[in-house]
Amino acid sequence: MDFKDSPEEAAFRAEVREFLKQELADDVRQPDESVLGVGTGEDPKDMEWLKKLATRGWVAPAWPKEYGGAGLPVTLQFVYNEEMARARAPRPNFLAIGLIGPAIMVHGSEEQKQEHLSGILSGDTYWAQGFSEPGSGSDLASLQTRAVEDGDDFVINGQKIWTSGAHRSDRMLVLARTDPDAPRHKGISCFVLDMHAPGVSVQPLTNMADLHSFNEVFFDNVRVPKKNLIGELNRGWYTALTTLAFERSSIVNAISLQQLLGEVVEATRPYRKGGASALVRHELADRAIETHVAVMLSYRVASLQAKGLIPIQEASITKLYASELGQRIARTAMSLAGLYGQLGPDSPYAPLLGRIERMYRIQVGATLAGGTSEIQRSIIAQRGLGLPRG
Amino acid sequence: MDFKDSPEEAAFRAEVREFLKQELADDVRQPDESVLGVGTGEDPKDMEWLKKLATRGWVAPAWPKEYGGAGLPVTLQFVYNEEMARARAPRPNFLAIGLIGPAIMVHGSEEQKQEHLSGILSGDTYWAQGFSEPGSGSDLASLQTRAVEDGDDFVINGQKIWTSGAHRSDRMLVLARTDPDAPRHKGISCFVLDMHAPGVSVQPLTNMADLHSFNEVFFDNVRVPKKNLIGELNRGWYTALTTLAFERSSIVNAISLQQLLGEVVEATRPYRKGGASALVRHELADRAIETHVAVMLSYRVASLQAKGLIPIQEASITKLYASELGQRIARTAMSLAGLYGQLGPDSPYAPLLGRIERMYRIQVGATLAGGTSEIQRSIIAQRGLGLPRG
Amino acid sequence: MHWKEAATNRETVRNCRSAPERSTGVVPAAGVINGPAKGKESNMDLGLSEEQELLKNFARDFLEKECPEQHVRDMEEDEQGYSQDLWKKMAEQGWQGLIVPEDQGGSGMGYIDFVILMEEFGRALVPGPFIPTAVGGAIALIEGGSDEQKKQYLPKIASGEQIWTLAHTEPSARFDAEGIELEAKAEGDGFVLNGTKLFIRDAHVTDYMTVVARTKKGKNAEAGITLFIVDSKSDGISFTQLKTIASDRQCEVKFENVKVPKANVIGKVDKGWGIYERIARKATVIECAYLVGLAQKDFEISVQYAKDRIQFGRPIGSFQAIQHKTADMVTDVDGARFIMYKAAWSVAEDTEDADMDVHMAKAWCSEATRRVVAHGQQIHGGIGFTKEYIIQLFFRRQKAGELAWGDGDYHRELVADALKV
Amino acid sequence: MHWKEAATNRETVRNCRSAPERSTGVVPAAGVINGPAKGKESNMDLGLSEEQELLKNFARDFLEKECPEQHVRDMEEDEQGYSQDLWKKMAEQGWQGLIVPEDQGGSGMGYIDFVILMEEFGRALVPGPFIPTAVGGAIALIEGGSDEQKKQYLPKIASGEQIWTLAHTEPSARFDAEGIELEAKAEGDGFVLNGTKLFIRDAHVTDYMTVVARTKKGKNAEAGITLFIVDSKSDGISFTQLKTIASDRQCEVKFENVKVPKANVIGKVDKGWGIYERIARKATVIECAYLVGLAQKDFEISVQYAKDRIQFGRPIGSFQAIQHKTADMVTDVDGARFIMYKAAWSVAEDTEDADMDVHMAKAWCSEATRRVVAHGQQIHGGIGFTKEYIIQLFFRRQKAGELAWGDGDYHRELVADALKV
Repeated sequence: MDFKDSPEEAAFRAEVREFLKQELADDVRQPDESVLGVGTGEDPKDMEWLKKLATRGWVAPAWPKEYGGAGLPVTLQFVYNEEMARARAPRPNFLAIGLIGPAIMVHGSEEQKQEHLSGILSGDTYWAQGFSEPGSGSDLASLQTRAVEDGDDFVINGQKIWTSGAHRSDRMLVLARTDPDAPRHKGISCFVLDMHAPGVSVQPLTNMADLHSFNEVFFDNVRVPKKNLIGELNRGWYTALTTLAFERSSIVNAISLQQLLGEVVEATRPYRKGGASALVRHELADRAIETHVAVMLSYRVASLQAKGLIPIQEASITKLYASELGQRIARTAMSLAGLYGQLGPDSPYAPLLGRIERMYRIQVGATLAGGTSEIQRSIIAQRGLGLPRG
Repeated sequence: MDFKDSPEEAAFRAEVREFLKQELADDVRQPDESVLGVGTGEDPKDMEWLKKLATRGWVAPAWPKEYGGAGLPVTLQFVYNEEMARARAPRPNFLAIGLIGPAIMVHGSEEQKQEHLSGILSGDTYWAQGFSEPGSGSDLASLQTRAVEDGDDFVINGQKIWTSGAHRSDRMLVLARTDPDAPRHKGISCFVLDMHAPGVSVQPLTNMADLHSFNEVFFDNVRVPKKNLIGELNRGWYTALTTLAFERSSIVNAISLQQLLGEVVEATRPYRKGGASALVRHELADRAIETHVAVMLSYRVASLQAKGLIPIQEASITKLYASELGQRIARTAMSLAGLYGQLGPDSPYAPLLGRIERMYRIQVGATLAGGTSEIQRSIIAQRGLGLPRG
Repeated sequence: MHWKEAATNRETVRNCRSAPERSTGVVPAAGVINGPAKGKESNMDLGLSEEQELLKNFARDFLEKECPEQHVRDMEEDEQGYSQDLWKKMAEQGWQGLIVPEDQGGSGMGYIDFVILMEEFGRALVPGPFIPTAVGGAIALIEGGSDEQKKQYLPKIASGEQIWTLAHTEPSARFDAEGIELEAKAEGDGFVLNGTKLFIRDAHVTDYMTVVARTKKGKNAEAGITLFIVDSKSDGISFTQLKTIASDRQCEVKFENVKVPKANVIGKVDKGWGIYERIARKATVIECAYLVGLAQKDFEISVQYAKDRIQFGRPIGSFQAIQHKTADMVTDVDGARFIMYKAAWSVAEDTEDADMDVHMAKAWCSEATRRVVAHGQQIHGGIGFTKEYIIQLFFRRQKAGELAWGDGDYHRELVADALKV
Repeated sequence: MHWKEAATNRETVRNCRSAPERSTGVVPAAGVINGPAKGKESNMDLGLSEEQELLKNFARDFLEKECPEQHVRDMEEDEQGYSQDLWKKMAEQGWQGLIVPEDQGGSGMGYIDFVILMEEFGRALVPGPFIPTAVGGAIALIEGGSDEQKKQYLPKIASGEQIWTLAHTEPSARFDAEGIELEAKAEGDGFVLNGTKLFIRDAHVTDYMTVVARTKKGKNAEAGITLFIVDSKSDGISFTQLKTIASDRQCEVKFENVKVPKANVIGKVDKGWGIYERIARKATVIECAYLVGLAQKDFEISVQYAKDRIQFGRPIGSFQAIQHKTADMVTDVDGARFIMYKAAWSVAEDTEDADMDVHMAKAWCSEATRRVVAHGQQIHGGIGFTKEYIIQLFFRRQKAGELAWGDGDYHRELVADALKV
């Protein structure tokens, strides 16, 4: 048991910090009220930032060097992620770097790796992930989008939803049903789809925080060359599992929460109600303690990974805890701000210029995205604790 | 909408109060830390109290006059229950008066009514309810106790558990399976069983608050005459439902909670931590508000009953809410008493002479007895809101 | 057609059952154990009278037609934040004058009746200055206005000609007397007002405001408060709309040397706080009622969604996790309704418990309804997180209601005071 | 057989997985994305060392055998509250001397090792004066004792010859310096003690007590506290056992003109508070560890019961309501374990954050473990409510641990202080 950096980790941490201090301009930093927040990639500043990271080989710190990554061991990745989160550095093309690229490395052919990975590293190709459908949310395996063989291609028809960043993506990792007669998990395949291909249309969705972060994507006879099949035919469900597992393990959430709470403590100072000081003190103390727990749970995930173990229920626990904590922090912030809490972005009277109000809305999504809290609890109970399915 | 007594109700309330003031000695009052608490009937004082109630015809205020009850309309029953609870008057033979007697009135023959009801009113026969079994708790319909026809009798074999007061009962309303081949709800019958009959043995169970309130009851070839079958053969499940419905609708709980909270507020005054006054104030205020809600939910049940409606989900809501609130009150009391909270009954240092500690243990049972909170929530969702069974 | 004449096509259910759709059938009495008191209505009655049921059902039908989701959305974008058309239709029903005495042009109905109507307003998320007009206009004048003032203003409020609001809170965001700093200085035949009011609902569309101002400073903050009827078009008044989570219309209202004639004082100079408190407690219960209606509808939509949405080959409402959430929702909604009813009744009857009941009701409704809308979002999953779907409208408005007239912490503190803990 | 020589038959799992039975198999690394740092152990490590795993596994096996449920129940009824036989067997393992330096007859292991052992004690609900002896004896002397005192007492503590406790709390039930009122007056060659200590664990069976007393009154409560080694058999000392929810042995200890020689002062006169604080923070984390072990076992029993208990034709653990409770339980247990580990580490390393980490750990463990045991009871239903069944032993003892060394509110207040909110 050890909670301090090794000399190597400390040196690397100092290096990352120095780099961030030198290179990360204040106007590039991300707002932190959203723990859903990943860089949008639309902002040219985000692109410049990607180039800066590239100079150090830090676009994809987790990737092996042979694929152009930094080849960092898990512990240094953790340090990197922690420092990036602390500095609120944007993480553009996060899906491609964190989830899709690794899935291609695990399941893709040599040609596919050659074709797709370098574009991710350079920032030339932006990616979306086409998994969920209107009828297939928690129950992803019920997806209905069809891919039918036709000569050298598959022809894809159907609809995806909740696809973050689809409106600006060049490629999508898409799940489609290739054998409708097989058991539900065994007739799904995974493809790389060109978002500029004929038949692809993207419909923006505005979320309840007035942000456009999701889209609906429609496929009308979209042709995907067979070489774009990732992994084996009808085994796409297992490819998808690889990327989903990544979604639930991150220190970034915990650090964001820590930072957010720090800001809330400061920004709401003027709005605290004098008469209820012990209440406010204890409510903030509770959030601080819970944030500390969230950090510890993230450390645990990293600690397992560093031992070469794959956290499953542990990642679910961490995600579940952090997402529900995010909502509690938002509620606390709202409560401390009193009537001012309800004021929206850019209102001159609003604390944190409306970020509390925005956060309060955005956090609604935290317990839904990447698997609802209900799904997480069931994963923990069934996969982690071995309780039987209902 | 009206929350005040009608002149008739006010007059009756005054009458009950005056009676209680005159007749209820302090040493007969029940401790109120237990909302599970019903009179034990073992205490000779409880028996004397029953006789006193009998002088006014108030042993069974809800029963029709033809059966020896007071024939009170629902609204006056409510007033009666409210005042009895406020005075912490014991309710000996509560199961017989509140649940079993009414079930016999609804489902029993004229002879059965003649035979059984008067003994309840006079206090000569004490009753237990033999429903739950070791393997059949929440899933009552899976019960395994068998009753087999043999000449003029049924012969009963099996085991019951959680039978309150079985050790001092003369009779038991017992559920037993009479047709093992029928669907589970349709092969159960309901009998009156003589607890003094050969083959009945009672094993006391001590609960985690060190009280003997439950028993295990074993039946070894116990003969029950056929005339003791209540209702139709194999329709006993529906007889049972009648009595279960009664269990969930009571103002008594809410009033007990109100009283208990009042005592907690007073008794913990010396133990309150000076530094956290706003916390303590708000915690007590919360419990007071919640208790007020519990009272309102009970009023609602009474209000429906007064209109001739049967509360089902409304009774479950009331039971669920009051039982979970009881646990919160116990926790609050514990929290206010600090280190002193852990001291058990009769310790000279203990607040309320250990009743806080006792209450903290007893309240564990509140969300289990009479249907667990999980069962209540499922009843509310399925029977009340029409959600489909899982 | 006026609601009193309306033959509603809804089944009249004079009860207080707990259900997602309240017009479900009546369960017959068992009949053996004593049923309802024969021939008499008990006073322990949490249900509505026939007339109240009629009002409620008519209002529900009316608002479903006149204030559908699209109207609520349109008003979010509308500069005024309300529709004059709907305003007039409500006036035709006599709603603006519901609690105005008949001799002042109103219907002369009771406060409880109004609260029942407000529950339906919450259900339909009715936007606009209806409640501000009732609180800052009708209730303020009924509680404290002179006969002259009543005669002058109430008929025009009842007819829908005038829009009012109550201008009470300031940048201090407090609800107690110490929060009132806007200065009213006696000068000549009247007063001159200087200061800022903040979070004032719909002030920008009002004809008049009831302004809570300070006419005297001193140790006792309650002494020295005066209520003024202020013409919203007076020189020196400026309005700035705030952007809020509920997309309602709350304003900053600045007063710079605003002249108000002496005749416009409600009650007596320096003695306004008592009147304000009576207005505030009525307004607080109205806010609770709006929250109850809002939460009830959020709950109903969520239960329906749980029945309709299929995942893993079955309605999600068949999963225990969802079922138990809905059970908690109905418990919260029912609890909120009855604690609110009790407060409304106590205020209407002016009982000893009235203040306590109001504080308990607002503390509880503020938080119970927040739990309800949070569950509503979670049950809906992704679809509920979209702007396009209806449920988020309830989530956002709940917060405004939670904060208005003091949140849970504020009222809990007052409950603790009353408990003398 | 000493634990260091024991070849445990448990698979050694050097990780920190979350599972009801922690010796489940190891999942192999994916291998493509960079796995563990080759050849080096990272310092970001929440797992145990090999030696710690050995200690933990041995302790588990030992306590399952030597301190089974029946032993715990027997000690509830036992006048002394502990078994001399078990005490001796633990001494043979060197546990009383685990943190005593080797030159004083101990094993010279670290504080973290001791905390890991305490987690196992919690799991087995070990009753008796082991922890009081460690806190009031070994830790007190290591933190503040003179070389003389260490030489005199530590070897006998390590060997199991002496039983100690810390006598700190009084009828004021406070954990701060203001709570210390027991008077120690200088007189001749020593001090005379008068006053009452309350909630003192196992005092009735001790040989010595470390008594926290007041030698000087003044504005600054912390100045004027002195720690004394007091022979429990001294004239003027009387013990009364209290009846507690945990059925542990807490005592009232009365001091009437008890004479203590000057040589028995730990540290310096009037300067004892700093030493006390260092003892207290170690004791607090030990209490957390006990709670973590207790909650882990409660959780494991409950999960097993959920798998075994059949209702409605299926294990109750297949119902979502039960599944989700177990998910919340493991989250709470894991959170408690790691926040406790962090505090233990910070105390062992004496980092800047140590006090804060301890307050956070105790605030959280106090309440998280309470949630766990409450869920444990609810999962068990009626059977869990009986005295005969094991689970209630955990429920009752959790409360003692929650209260000891300050409950959630107490430590949260200190966290708030440190946050400067």
